Amino acid sequence: MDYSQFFAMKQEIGLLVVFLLVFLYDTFMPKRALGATGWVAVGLMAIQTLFGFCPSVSQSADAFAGMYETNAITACIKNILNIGTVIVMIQAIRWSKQDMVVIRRGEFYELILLTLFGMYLMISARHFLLFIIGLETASLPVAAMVAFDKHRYESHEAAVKYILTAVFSSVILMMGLSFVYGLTGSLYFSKIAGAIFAEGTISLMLIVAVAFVIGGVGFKLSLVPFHLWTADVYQGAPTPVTSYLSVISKGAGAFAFLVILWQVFGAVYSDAWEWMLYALIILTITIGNLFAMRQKNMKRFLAFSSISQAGYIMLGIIAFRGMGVAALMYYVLVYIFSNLAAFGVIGAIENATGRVSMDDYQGLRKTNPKLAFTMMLAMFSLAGIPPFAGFFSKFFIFTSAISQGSVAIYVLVLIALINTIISLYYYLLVVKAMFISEETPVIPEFKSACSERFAMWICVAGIIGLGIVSCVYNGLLDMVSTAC
Amino acid sequence: MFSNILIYFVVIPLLMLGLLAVSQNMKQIRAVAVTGSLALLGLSVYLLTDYLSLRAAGADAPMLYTDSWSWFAPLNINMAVGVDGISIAMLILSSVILLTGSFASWKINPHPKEFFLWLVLLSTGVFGFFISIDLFTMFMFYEVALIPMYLLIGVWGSGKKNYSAMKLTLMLMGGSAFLMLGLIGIYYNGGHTWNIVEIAQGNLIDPSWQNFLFPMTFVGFGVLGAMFPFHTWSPDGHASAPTAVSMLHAGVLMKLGGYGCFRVAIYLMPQAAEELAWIFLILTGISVVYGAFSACVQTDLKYINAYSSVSHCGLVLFAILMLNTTAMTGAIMQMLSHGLMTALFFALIGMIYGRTHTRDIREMGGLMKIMPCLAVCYVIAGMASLGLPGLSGFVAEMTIFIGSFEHTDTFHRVFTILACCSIVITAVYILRVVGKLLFGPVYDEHHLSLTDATWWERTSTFALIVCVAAIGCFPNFFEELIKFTFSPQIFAVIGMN
Amino acid sequence: MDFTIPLLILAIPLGMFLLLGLAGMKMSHKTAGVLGTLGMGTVLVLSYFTAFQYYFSGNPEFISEAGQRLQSIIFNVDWLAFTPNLVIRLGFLLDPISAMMLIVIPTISFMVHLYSLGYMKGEKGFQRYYAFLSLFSFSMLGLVVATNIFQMYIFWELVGASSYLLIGFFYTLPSAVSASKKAFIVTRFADLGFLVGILILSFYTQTFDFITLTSDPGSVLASTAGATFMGCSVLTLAMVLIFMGGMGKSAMMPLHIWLPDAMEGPTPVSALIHAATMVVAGVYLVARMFPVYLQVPSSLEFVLVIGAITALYAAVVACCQIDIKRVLAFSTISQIAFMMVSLGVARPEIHECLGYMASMFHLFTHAMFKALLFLGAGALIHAVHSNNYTAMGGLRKYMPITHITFLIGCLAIAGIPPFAGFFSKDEILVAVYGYSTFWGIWMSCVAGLTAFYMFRIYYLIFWWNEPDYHHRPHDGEMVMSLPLIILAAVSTVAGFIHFGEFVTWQGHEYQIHMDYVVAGISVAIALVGIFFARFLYLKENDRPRRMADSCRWLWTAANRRFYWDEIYMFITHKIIFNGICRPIAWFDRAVIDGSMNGLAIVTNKASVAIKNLQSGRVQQYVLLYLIGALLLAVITAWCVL
Amino acid sequence: MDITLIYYLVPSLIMFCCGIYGFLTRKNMIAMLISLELMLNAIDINFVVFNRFLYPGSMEGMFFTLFAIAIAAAETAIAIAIIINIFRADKNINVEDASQMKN
Repeated sequence: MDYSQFFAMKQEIGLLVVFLLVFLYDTFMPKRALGATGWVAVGLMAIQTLFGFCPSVSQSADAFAGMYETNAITACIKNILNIGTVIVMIQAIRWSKQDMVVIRRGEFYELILLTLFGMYLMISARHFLLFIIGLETASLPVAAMVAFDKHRYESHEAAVKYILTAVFSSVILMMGLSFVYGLTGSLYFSKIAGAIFAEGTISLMLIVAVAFVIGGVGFKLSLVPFHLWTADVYQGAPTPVTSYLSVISKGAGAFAFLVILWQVFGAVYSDAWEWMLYALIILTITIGNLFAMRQKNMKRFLAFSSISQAGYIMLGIIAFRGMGVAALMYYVLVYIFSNLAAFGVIGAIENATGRVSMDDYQGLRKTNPKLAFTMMLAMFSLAGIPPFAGFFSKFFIFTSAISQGSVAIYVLVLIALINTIISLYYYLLVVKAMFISEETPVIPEFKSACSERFAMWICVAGIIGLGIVSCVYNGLLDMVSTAC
Repeated sequence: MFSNILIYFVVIPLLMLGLLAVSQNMKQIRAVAVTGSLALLGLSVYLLTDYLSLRAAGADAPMLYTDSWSWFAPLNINMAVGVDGISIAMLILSSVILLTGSFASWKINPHPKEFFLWLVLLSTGVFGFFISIDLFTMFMFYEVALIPMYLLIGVWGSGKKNYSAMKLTLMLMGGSAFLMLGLIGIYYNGGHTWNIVEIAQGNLIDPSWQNFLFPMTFVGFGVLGAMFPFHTWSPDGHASAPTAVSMLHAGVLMKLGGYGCFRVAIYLMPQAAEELAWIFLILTGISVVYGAFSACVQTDLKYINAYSSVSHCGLVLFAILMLNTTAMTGAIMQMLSHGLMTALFFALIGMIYGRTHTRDIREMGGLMKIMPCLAVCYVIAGMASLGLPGLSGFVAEMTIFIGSFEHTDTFHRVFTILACCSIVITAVYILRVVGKLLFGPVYDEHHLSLTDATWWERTSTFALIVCVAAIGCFPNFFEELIKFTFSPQIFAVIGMN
Repeated sequence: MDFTIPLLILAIPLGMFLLLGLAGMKMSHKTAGVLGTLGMGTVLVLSYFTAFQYYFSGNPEFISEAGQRLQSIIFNVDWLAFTPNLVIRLGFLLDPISAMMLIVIPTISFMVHLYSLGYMKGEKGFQRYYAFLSLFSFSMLGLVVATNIFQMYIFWELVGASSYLLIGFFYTLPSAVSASKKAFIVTRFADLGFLVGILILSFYTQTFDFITLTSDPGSVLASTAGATFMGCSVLTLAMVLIFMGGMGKSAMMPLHIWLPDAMEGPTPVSALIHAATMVVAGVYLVARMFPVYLQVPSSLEFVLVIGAITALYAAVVACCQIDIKRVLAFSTISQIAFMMVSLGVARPEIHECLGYMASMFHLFTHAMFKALLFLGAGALIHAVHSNNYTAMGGLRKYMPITHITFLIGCLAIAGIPPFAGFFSKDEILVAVYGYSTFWGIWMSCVAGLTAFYMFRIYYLIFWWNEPDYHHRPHDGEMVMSLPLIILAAVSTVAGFIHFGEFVTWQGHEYQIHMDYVVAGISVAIALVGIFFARFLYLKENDRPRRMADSCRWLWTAANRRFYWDEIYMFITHKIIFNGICRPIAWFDRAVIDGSMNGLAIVTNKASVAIKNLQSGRVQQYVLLYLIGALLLAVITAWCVL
Repeated sequence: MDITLIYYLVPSLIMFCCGIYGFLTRKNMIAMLISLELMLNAIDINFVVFNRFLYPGSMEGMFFTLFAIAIAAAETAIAIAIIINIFRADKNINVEDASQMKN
């Protein structure tokens, strides 16, 4: 075996190094130095992020007889996830200093890095075995992370719900894969695609397989009706975990979904899964919105909001081709910043006062104007209001979807657009509570931790800058179109 | 980039935003607001004179001062600017109303700083919209202008402001949902460009697609233009909004609707406009009469004015749909005229409300005796609204009627006559208000101690009155301004007569 | 002719309006009044000069070598161009009728300015009053010198607005406010017709210009031949609609209801606007467009019928009013109807359009004596502080000047020679008899009624029985009496003007011939009316009451103006307000807005309805997951396979 | 009698359905885990059988099965840990009771 092919996996190796360093630091450093674990992890991860931007990283390469593939696109999506992870880790620093958490602080960072590693594999896998390994690596540690707040019952309940549904969904996914294997005799994406293409006709078994695979991966993306775990888990999990789940694992899932659907089942797009996806998108956006309308718990609220956002991300999958991929990546990037800004505020308030209900946010402007402002920017960005980045990402994802040109896609986009009205409604509810409500503020004035503010500044900069500074999207689109 | 004069229409508001953000007290805030809006007004007036001299010197491009800076190059999105006479008229309107609005909110309370921040953000959107000739930036600025509305009404409004603010925002966003689809459709079916001039000159959109995209964009902008049956945000929204916001919203923002309908829906898709105009003619014709009738029985001053706006803005869209030069010229005039006089109305209503703390005409009376200056201004505004010659409403309405009647189709003519009826109904509700509110005996003894207008209020109202009268007395000036937009060459290019 | 003086004629009142309107508050009453009056005096001189130039200078601009008076445009500037052809121009047209109006309007206006110095002394808003008077004078002058129909429409609206402002001058009185509102809205409604008429006419003729329209109507109107709009011939439709505008301004039935109420304004205003000048704008309009009307005889028939009915109706109502200003108002309506009838019967083949000349003649004389009567009534009201004749009686002893001048006015309107009204009315009757005997007799009866109701109030005011006066009534001060005397003098001699020399259709000189039969009949009828009035009202007695009792229903109906106001109330309040506006407002809130709110409610309901999907039980989650995946597969399979 | 593909697939399918049934109906979380194992094993059988009968040339299915077994073990380990956690907190591992967060 040629071990040099490991060098194709530059980012994975980098991440493993980071993981090992954090692990060693956590294990062997004296106790007084452990206070800096979080910052060490953040620093190392930041280096890893920067490393991802080295030109050599984005060179195309494959390894293990094509089971693993890296190219500019995968490198880029991994970079996007890195950025998000850094922000999540910064946000987690304050939380990880809590008494109940502090003894297991190191583990948290290690688990995050591990799941990220799994996501790397999901993204780069071109063989279902590697994909499953990546998927499980990405989702099993999350269960432990969800259960991290041992002192809160919700955390346990969320973990149970998560692990049971996660395992069930991977069972469904693997069942689907076994059908695929039975039909095509291979687990390589390219070979499966070739076999399906060669087959020409479509069989019931293939349809079931496709549905199961969509279900299995859709679980990660929390597409309706595979989304039901989302709200409970988001609510129960510690806030940094929730934010991690809502952006990073969703982003990775979305990209993996795109790769699988197009590279494996591309041949049966219009036969098998185009309409499935249409139905899922409509359901996801609508049901996510309808549930989000009523939520009072901010984390649960953002859970449903993230469900409907996943629906918009899916529009990028339908578009596929250069524009769709770029729009999807851009959407994920913007979504990371917007959602993390929101979670940053939620986390800051939760850490300071323990309150997560929207009713408690009444009059936040009076006591904590900066937090309220950040939250408002996040909400506007999520709702797609210019000049914030969310507007651009929504616009581009719709534009890329419509590039397909069929009447059905116009209808689909129209439904999605009408749903933005509902989503605007509930995002504005938050703004209303913070800015307009005249009740006495519940949350007293407090100073958020330096780490929290730092993370929020990054997010605000992203929200404002990512859209107006066009080079981000232009660069993505250029990169995608040269890579494709 | 900064060598183009137009970009300053966005730069100045942005500067104002920055300065407002660092200003410490009311004095500085006012100074920034007034200086900034004066600068904008000066800029737009300069632009006007310069534009006219350029035209006189023989510049014959449809848009002048055009410039384009690449933004999202792969999607062919540019920050493209350019103006013709209509845009300039709208720019002047916006800056006048921003200025007078600043004066009208001289004593805004609470949070003056934030109020002006949002107000200026809103006007950034407005100015940006009017200078853009790129559909994407146009749409972006359009939405920038919409959202501050929510907070402005929600925080500084009155009455059932939560409900109104939410309704207004959601309905307008609903409109922009259709609009966004329409614009993206135009991009794909109009030669993969967002540039209005290019699309219009090439008439690039396939007719069968036009039939689909025209209603999308027209309805999208029509919601903001208060087209029946999508007008219901207007009464509630205006009733709840603070003075300056009502002024800007009715005076300028609703014009975005009319302007957009013209600039996007009709300019780019003339064939569909010809084919489908009748549907929207019915709707806007209904708007005109229906709004006027509704206004007759309202008791809240702002509701009366909001319904009157429905009627007047309906006339704008109505005229645009007639697809001929005269009617469209009238539509532009009506936009200006309505913008100014409705801003005047809302300013006065705000001032009266600030004193009497009621807007119910049944609870007021004889204000002419108490606050003669405001009352006289109100009468003038009313006269402008009901189309008294010498004030702006008359020239606009007459141009519209004459232009609409040029259409030889009986259907169009019957609707024109129907629209003409609005002048009578307008007279009814205006005189009803004037009679109840200003004339007659003083209704409430407590009102006797109220004071007349202060200097900033006078500045605000007089400036608007001067503009209203100027348009009303010297309408020919418009012909010069608008001539080129509707010149035969352009109409030939976009397929209109 | 140089344009300076005509321009000044328009500019001075406008400038005065702006001056008094903006700076009036800073002036004393006296300054404002004197300024206004002086301004009007200047206008008076200038317009007399202009009219003199027009009629007597022999300038080829104004009169052809054949002696035909020409239409001459002094200046004409583009104001608003709709299309290359349809341009609103603001200009100054001199022709026989506008020159005549240039005499009438400044004369009356100046008299009223002068008179008001005394009448309005000490009123709050004195400066405003003079500002409005100036505005009105400006608008009215602009109307009569209009070179095109749209200029006329512009000033038409402006006189409406100034009339609104002046009627509502006492704005604290609810009756004045509602009267002004009514006046504006009713005339506005009529103007709608005018406007639509203009739209139709201008579309087919592609011009607004009076000269183009009237100099050769046959060819200009050729394009309308056979054209129909919604089933009517467009030309008839247009002319009737334009006449509708005139009906509104000139208070023809059924749009007359605003004029009696307009008497709520200050009396000098009634004299100026609602007797002498503005209300004849309708007549003036028809006269202006007369050549076009001639192309559509049916529309002239319409004018005739409306005029005749109005004349009789107003005369009957005038007999039963208590308020002397109302009597005068109905008398005005009736007299204007005379002018309309006269225009309606004017045909080239009947005495070379005698009706046209007669109508203008009557307009002229009527302006003088009706202004006189109103100003006289003003003096009376000023003296006894009441509008009702019941508060008057025997005033001849206290107010000799008023008495004499009022009597002259009454004789003039009754058509007794040698007073002005006799001549003009006689011409009208000649014209009407020339057209149709039926309408001739009809109008003669109306003339008799005129004499009766005028002398009815004359006797009731100056004779009858003397009530208890709190203060001894007396004549007004000099500024009030002077206009009365001047106008009385004019009313006495104006009939002897050879009107046919100056104002005729097409400007050819026309020699007035007295038709002694007609004159005799009308004088006789008038005398009968006068003596009947004398018989009833000279001294206090119960004959009037008994007469009224004998046909009570008629008397009540006439007193209530044949219930026109009630009918209008019913239409506007019950039908339009409650039947249209309220339902629409309700519909808007309940249905349109309701459906928007409904969308929100439905969304909310849906949100609540599906909340149990998220039951919190993990096994249900998984079940739904499974069902979802299987459904996807099954539905796709069913569709694809 | 030949033992063909179907003789393996049917039991595997039955196992899978039993697993689903058990997962959906058992209230004890441990029992649910066992059901999950059943399903996983059914998948393993599928892979092995497909490899053995249809594509004997390569060993992809076999490898996948090996990995799947390992993954199943990891899953079970984590799940058990969490269940122990919840037992500590609540003294109860009835899945019906873990439904406080809803709607």
